[in-house]
Amino acid sequence: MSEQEVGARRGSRGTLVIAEDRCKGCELCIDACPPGVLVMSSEVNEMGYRYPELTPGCTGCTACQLVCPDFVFSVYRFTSAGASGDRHG
Amino acid sequence: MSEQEVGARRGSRGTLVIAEDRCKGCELCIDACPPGVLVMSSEVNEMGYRYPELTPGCTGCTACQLVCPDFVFSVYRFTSAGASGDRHG
Amino acid sequence: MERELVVTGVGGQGIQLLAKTLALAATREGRHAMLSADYGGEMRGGPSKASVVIGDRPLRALPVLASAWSAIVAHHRFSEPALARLRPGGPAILNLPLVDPASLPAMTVYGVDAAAVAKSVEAPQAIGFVLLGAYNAVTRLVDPASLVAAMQELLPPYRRQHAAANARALAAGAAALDVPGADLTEVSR
Amino acid sequence: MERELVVTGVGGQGIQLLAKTLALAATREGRHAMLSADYGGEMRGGPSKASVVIGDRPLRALPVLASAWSAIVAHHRFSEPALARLRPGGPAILNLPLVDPASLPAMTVYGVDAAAVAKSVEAPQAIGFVLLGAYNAVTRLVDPASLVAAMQELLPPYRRQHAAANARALAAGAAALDVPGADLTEVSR
Amino acid sequence: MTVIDTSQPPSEPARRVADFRPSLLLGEHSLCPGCGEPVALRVLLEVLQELDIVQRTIGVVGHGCYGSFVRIMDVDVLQCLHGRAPACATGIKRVRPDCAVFTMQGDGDMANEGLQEVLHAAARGEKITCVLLNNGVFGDTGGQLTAATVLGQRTKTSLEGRDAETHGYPIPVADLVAGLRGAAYVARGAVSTAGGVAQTKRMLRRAFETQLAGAGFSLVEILTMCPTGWFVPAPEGPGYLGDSMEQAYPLGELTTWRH
Amino acid sequence: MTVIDTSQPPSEPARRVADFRPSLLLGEHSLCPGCGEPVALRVLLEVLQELDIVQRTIGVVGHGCYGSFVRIMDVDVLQCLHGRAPACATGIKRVRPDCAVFTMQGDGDMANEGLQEVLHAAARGEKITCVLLNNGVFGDTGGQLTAATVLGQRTKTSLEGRDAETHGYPIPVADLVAGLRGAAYVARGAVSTAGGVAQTKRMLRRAFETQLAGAGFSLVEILTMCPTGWFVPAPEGPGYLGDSMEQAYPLGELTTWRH
Amino acid sequence: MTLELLEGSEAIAASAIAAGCRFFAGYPMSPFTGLLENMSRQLPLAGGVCLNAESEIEGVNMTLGAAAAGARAATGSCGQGIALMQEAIAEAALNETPFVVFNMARNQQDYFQATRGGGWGDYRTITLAPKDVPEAVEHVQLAFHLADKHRAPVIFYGDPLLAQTRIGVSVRPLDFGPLPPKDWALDGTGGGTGGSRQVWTWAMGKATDPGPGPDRHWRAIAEKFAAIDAIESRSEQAHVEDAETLVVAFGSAAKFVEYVVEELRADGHRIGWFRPVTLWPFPGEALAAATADVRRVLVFELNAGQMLDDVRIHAADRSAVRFIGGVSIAESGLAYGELMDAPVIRDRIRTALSEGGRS
Amino acid sequence: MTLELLEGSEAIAASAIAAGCRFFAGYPMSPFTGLLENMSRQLPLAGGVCLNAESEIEGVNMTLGAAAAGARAATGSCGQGIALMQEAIAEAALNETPFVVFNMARNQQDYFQATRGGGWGDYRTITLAPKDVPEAVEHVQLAFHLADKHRAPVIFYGDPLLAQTRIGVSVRPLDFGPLPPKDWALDGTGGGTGGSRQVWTWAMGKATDPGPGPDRHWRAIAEKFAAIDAIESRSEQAHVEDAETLVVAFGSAAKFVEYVVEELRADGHRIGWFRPVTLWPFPGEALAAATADVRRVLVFELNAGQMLDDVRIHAADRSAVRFIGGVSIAESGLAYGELMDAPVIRDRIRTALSEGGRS
Ligand SMILES: Cc1ncc(C[n+]2csc(CCOP(=O)(O)OP(=O)(O)O)c2C)c(N)n1
Ligand SMILES: Cc1ncc(C[n+]2csc(CCOP(=O)(O)OP(=O)(O)O)c2C)c(N)n1
Ligand code: SF4
Ligand code: SF4
Ligand code: SF4
Ligand code: SF4
Ligand code: SF4
Ligand code: SF4
Ligand SMILES: [Mg+2]
Ligand SMILES: [Mg+2]
Repeated sequence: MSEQEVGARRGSRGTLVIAEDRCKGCELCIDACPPGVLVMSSEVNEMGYRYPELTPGCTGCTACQLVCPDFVFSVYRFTSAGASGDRHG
Repeated sequence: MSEQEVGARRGSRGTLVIAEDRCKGCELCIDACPPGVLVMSSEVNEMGYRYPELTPGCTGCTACQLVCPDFVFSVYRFTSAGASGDRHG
Repeated sequence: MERELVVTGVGGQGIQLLAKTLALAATREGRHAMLSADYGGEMRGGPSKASVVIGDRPLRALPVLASAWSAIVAHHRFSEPALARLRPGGPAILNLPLVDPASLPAMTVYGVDAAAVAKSVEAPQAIGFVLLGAYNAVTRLVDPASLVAAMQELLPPYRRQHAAANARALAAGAAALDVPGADLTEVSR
Repeated sequence: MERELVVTGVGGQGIQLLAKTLALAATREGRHAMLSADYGGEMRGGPSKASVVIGDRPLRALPVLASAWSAIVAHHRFSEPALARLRPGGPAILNLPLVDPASLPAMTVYGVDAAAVAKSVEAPQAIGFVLLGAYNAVTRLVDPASLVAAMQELLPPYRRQHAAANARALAAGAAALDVPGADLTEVSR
Repeated sequence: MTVIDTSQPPSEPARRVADFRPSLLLGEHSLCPGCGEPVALRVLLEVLQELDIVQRTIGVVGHGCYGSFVRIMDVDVLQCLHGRAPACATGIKRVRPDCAVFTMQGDGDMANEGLQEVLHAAARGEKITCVLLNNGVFGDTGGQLTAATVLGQRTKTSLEGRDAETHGYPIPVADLVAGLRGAAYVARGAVSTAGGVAQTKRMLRRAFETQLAGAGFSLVEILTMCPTGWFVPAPEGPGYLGDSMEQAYPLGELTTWRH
Repeated sequence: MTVIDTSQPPSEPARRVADFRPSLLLGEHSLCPGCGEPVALRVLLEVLQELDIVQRTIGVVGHGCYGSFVRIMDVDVLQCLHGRAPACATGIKRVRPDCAVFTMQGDGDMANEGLQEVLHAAARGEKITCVLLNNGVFGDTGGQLTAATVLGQRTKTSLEGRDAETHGYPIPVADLVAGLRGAAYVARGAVSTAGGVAQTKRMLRRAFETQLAGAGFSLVEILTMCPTGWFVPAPEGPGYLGDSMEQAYPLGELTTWRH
Repeated sequence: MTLELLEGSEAIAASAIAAGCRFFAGYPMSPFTGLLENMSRQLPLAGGVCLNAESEIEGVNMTLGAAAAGARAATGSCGQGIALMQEAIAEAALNETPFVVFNMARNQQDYFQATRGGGWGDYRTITLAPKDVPEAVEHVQLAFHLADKHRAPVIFYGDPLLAQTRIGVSVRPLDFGPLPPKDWALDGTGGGTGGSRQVWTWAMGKATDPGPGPDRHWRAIAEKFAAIDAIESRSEQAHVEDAETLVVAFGSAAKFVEYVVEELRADGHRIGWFRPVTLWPFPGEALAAATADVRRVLVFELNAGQMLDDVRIHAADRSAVRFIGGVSIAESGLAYGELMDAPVIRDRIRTALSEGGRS
Repeated sequence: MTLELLEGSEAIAASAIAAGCRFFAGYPMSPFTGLLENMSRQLPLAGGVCLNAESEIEGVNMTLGAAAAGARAATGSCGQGIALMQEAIAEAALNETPFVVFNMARNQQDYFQATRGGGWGDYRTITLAPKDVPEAVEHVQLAFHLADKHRAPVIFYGDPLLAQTRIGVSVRPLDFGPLPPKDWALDGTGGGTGGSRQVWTWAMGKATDPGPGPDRHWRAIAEKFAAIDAIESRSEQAHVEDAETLVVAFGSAAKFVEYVVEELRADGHRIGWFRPVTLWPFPGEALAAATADVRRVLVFELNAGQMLDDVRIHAADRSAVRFIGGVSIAESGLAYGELMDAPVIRDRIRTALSEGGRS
């Protein structure tokens, strides 16, 4: 685990892979994220759309993935956090 | 009032005109008549159908006219019978 | 040789069943038969017509007959167009007294009081079969036994009980021919 | 004389509105104008093309132009078919740096960094109007005031607030012609 | 048995309380003995007369045995395509809003071919009155299964009786329509009994009143006997209707609108 | 603001709990930003996979924006005429009773052009699963009023908003279908919230289970966002759906069938 | 060969089943109703499905679905009902779904409807028009064969005489030769393989395996129909060698014409007849050849002159063409009127003979 | 005359309203949608009613109802949508209800659909095919006029170029002369008079006043259409006098052909063009005259060869007829493909010129 990763990990029970090139910038994920850890980028992707970026605090709840119309997210839940962290199973 | 008419009138609060040539012999009127005073003829009409004939006891209730699909009946209620006889208004 | 029959009457006289019986009897004998029915969407009392063609080879006749050899006239109403197509000389069975023999062209005419004959053998509904029995007795188009078999085959299950009466009617119609008199009269004009 | 303009770009660049503005301006001046739009059912980023024909008499031109005198090229993507139809010698306005001047046939080519010009007059969404302003300054097809009036007429009520910015963009596009340099460059090949 | 002379009106004082047929009928119909449809026609025409709207009424008639009523009803009529009466009536009503516009359709016409038309018209709250003559068969084509044929019913295309597994369940049109907000008056009557006929007439009257008040769409479904299509003798029609159709399609008002 | 690197799966121990998209998707769709239809597609395909019926499933897709899914779903598909999917599906199911057959239709497809088809299929108890993507507009043709457009909604053909007097009332398709006896499972979900998506998926699963058990017809109506047709910015789509459509079309199961 | 006395509708149903038809969906309409009733009775006994479609549109689309799933399937109706099916018939022609449409027409007024569609787009429908019940029995099976051979809907054009005439016939399966496999049919097994199947008029294919798209696909379809046109036309003729006058007629009317022509020949007239057996493809070359040396081409059809267009296009000399048919309907509206009658036809032909022709 | 810059759909809507159209019912389908949207905006302002019909079938039947009640009424769609309307269009032709059907077609593949119906029975539909928006504005009003003049539905055949091109036009009411009164229209006042009105395809009349019935009525309708055929065909042509080659095209394609032919004449070719303005009645006599002295008749249409049939029927010498059109569709399926383009057409004509013709 790199240092940056550790920093990112802090307070996060899960994380994402964001296929940002597929994003069409609808922002549905932003409102859908319960802890509010997604923010729209200031850059645009190839199609000219802004896309979400992940800040710390992801719970791995999959809400973003559920609502995203463009299949942008994979969601991971850390297994090393211990059972207690995994409340949303 | 002829003698025959008086006989017919006996016990009748109403009477009919039956356009028997229009009858198609379905017998719906027979079952529909509450006092059961209609009977099917033994003769047939021009179209070859038996038709209803009236026997004494008509109340002028119009049930036969209501159910007849071939518009065979006109119904009359005697006015001289007094108000009490006219229960089905 | 093709033999054409036209049957004309009104709804309820059993015209269609009569024609079907004859055509089926011929078919069961291995012959070629064609039956054209012509009945309006009308109910009882409306026109009912049929034509039957029987032959020993595939038929040339059209489903609307250009002319016909023979006739069964069960009722005078609506019969005119059919009668106009009869070829002179052929046999015609008339239902007396409903039909006036004078209405026909120069046919060999046989009258039968089908209602009376039917009643006499306790088959009052089987007027059509009486006429068919008479017709076949005159024309000998099919074996009388074939007629009975075809009639039985055509009865739907819930009408099987009528088979015996119908058979009596067929026979009585045919028998009427052997007894000259009121029941069957050859009328020549 | 009929003057044809083809405009080619991608969805979201204001291609259709630009073309409509020019055609309406000409119409309001009492001239004959025709506008053909060609955009797929696609969303943002898909091809967007339009052609405008202006003349003083009823037009001969077809809705699918056989050839065109002038062009506005807002984006290089999907532009090839339109450019292939340009008649050499006519004026072409290119949106720099997106469009490569080498992609055009032997036209009189003017480049303008429409995004920068638009930003500079605080009308960042009005890239299309910058290009139109420049085009009209070169071709003088219509009175610049007609363009402003047409632009205003075309704005739906809920977009009225953009009128001033769009007008600035039209003027800035035109003005860029008076200031030779990076913003508007005549590129000869 | 005394048989009363009924060839003439009585000579002694009497009041005529019911007439052969409404004056709006121009001739005889040719429907089968015991058919329920002419009864529905009669009460419909009586209602038009009683509401005094005869000279501003336009009827739209579909395809079925009742289709031949076009020849005998003295009302302006469009004979329309099978199933399409509610759409045609909509066009008429929209350009002649002061007219009373009604349709006359069978179950084949309304529950099969034109289910969509009537539901859409109802949802639109179209100010027309649709009359469904439901006998549970295509009478006119000889008695085949319709979408309203009740379970167990034998028809020419369900010889063993309608079986839910093969043929599905019957559609209660009035109930479906009553589920739509645009429907202001929906009722189901039957012409199998004298009381049913009287009730059906009241329903038709209310349906037209609803239309005239501009309250929305109205439908009266009328269960009618089709002894021919049901393969039962005419006198048994009403009993058969009560035992089969009325069980599947309860009578009464489903949606009512009040002034 | 710390931005986490999300270009790669995490290197520390983690379990993938949700994937980009089901493996049955063959490529990208071209629907608008914020459209709800692709979400419905995803959960539908996931259900097919989870029920392990992918290789015996046949889809019938109608006309609407979702029509283009035909190009990206790795399922045997008949692209059918506008509105006719339930009829086509019926034909398929009757000759391939072992297949799972579903339709995918929009509100324009199902509530307008093909209202009759779905109701008849439901009444017949046809063992198919119909999926209605209800966004209350004809999305594909640019946003006109459908029979499911809610009151007050502005569309290109109801610029002042849907007004009951002129345009009538919206049709609640699931409720209509639930009124038919042949319908064994009827539910209405929405893809405007994560919870709604999860619930919708469960509904789809039950619908297919109903079909596989041979219990009868099943329908899942799914409310989907159409920001383009609604003329609202994409991020406001879910809120708009909740405030307008969900009020007219309450979510939940309307008919359930139990083993 | 034992003959069964079957009503046309009954014989057609039996023949369809003998051809392997296992799905039928129809909606009553005279004179098609009899076929529907017979199918609803006979098809389940053969292990097939006959649905009481709730409307013609549902019927044809059910049939399209069943056929797309690989079954031999059919529907039918007449007149208005066929009109309602046009959208789906065109669709099937363009997405290449084979089935048979039994148009048990009320008369001959629907020639354009059958041969020029009225659906949409560039498509044609092979249309078989038998002249009597025995030929109908054969055509039914040929119709299914041609549908599968060309992956296209085929119309069987009957009429009340075909539907309602009872005649001794024998119905057995006929073999018209091998057919291509239905590997395109939807059976569900394509799912998840990356090569899932698709039946689609626009033929755009899958993202991973793009199809031709509408432009190329529809051009290919147009070429397919041109090819069918070249090989599938059928006709029958007699006495063409020495005929001065040729009478052209189709369906039942052709049977009547044949009958009358034979009579006229017996009377010494140099007359022949020509019958398009397929209405589309119209046997244009055969007609051109048959009319090369005649003075008169008489067209007899029970309508206002529809096949007449095709005769004019193909007759060797169109100035020789005369129309001797006409609209003729029974009072019920459900059957032919008095023009479908040998004596009437004979009169019309005789009148035409007396009027001369090209020299 | 001030010009307004109007999109075709907008201009057509304005012209329909100027013609007195007061009822419109339509269902979206590209490229017809624009007309529907414009009507829904403009018609209420003119006191008319525009309904969002729930389907094409409902739309056309609503329109039939409104027209039967005496209103000037119209509907429209394209391709599949028009296919669905065929039953009702035929019905209207046979029960004599006048209205206009705006077929804003996606291409020219629906010529048969328009001219040969596909509805049912013997009926024809007057079909106007304008070549551009200004002519369309005129045709819209002519369509309503002809509908009322002949009590028959009239088809306006447009396309995406007509629907979506914006051009300066002026829309004013046009006067095509007096029309018969609509005394047959249903307004309810006939009720109870013994002379109530009836609109009925079978025309059986009332028991007290029998109508002709289907046999006589349909024959009368066939005669009416024959009469329309004789008087209402319209065509346009140029350079026929000295042409060796005549190019026949309709609608937008004719505008392209005209453009190309002028170019070729400028290059010295002896070439002319002929345009059927009415697709039905097809201007057959005019075409026969125009082709009397030409060596080649080239038919250009964006389909697999549909008008071709009519050209073959009427060209002076059918062996001179060559088809140079073809199916050509945009990838979207919603518009023309690359064949609708002057350079491509020029190439095709040039190739044909080099191939000779009849001598
Ligand atoms: C499009 C179309 N399909 C079929 C028919 C044939 N047809 C005539 S009446 C009728 C059905 C009548 O059934 P229903 O509406 O229930 O009336 P009923 O005869 O039972 O009173 C049918 C199917 C038709 N006229 N038009
Ligand atoms: C018969 C017919 N009429 C009209 C159309 C045009 N059309 C294509 S998609 C569509 C509607 C789509 O609406 P909906 O089903 O609600 O799907 P959405 O686009 O909203 O997802 C229509 C009317 C058509 N294809 N076929
Ligand atoms: S929901 Fe998906 S498409 Fe929309 S902004 Fe978020 S990641 Fe992008
Ligand atoms: S998984 Fe849940 S917590 Fe994590 S980013 Fe997505 S919505 Fe937010
Ligand atoms: S109800 Fe009428 S038709 Fe029937 S038997 Fe009685 S009188 Fe005759
Ligand atoms: S009026 Fe009443 S009582 Fe008299 S005969 Fe008729 S039904 Fe019977
Ligand atoms: S078939 Fe039935 S509905 Fe038709 S007239 Fe006879 S009884 Fe009445
Ligand atoms: S128009 Fe609406 S339904 Fe269609 S893709 Fe866009 S958002 Fe989705
Ligand atoms: Mg019925
Ligand atoms: Mg929608």
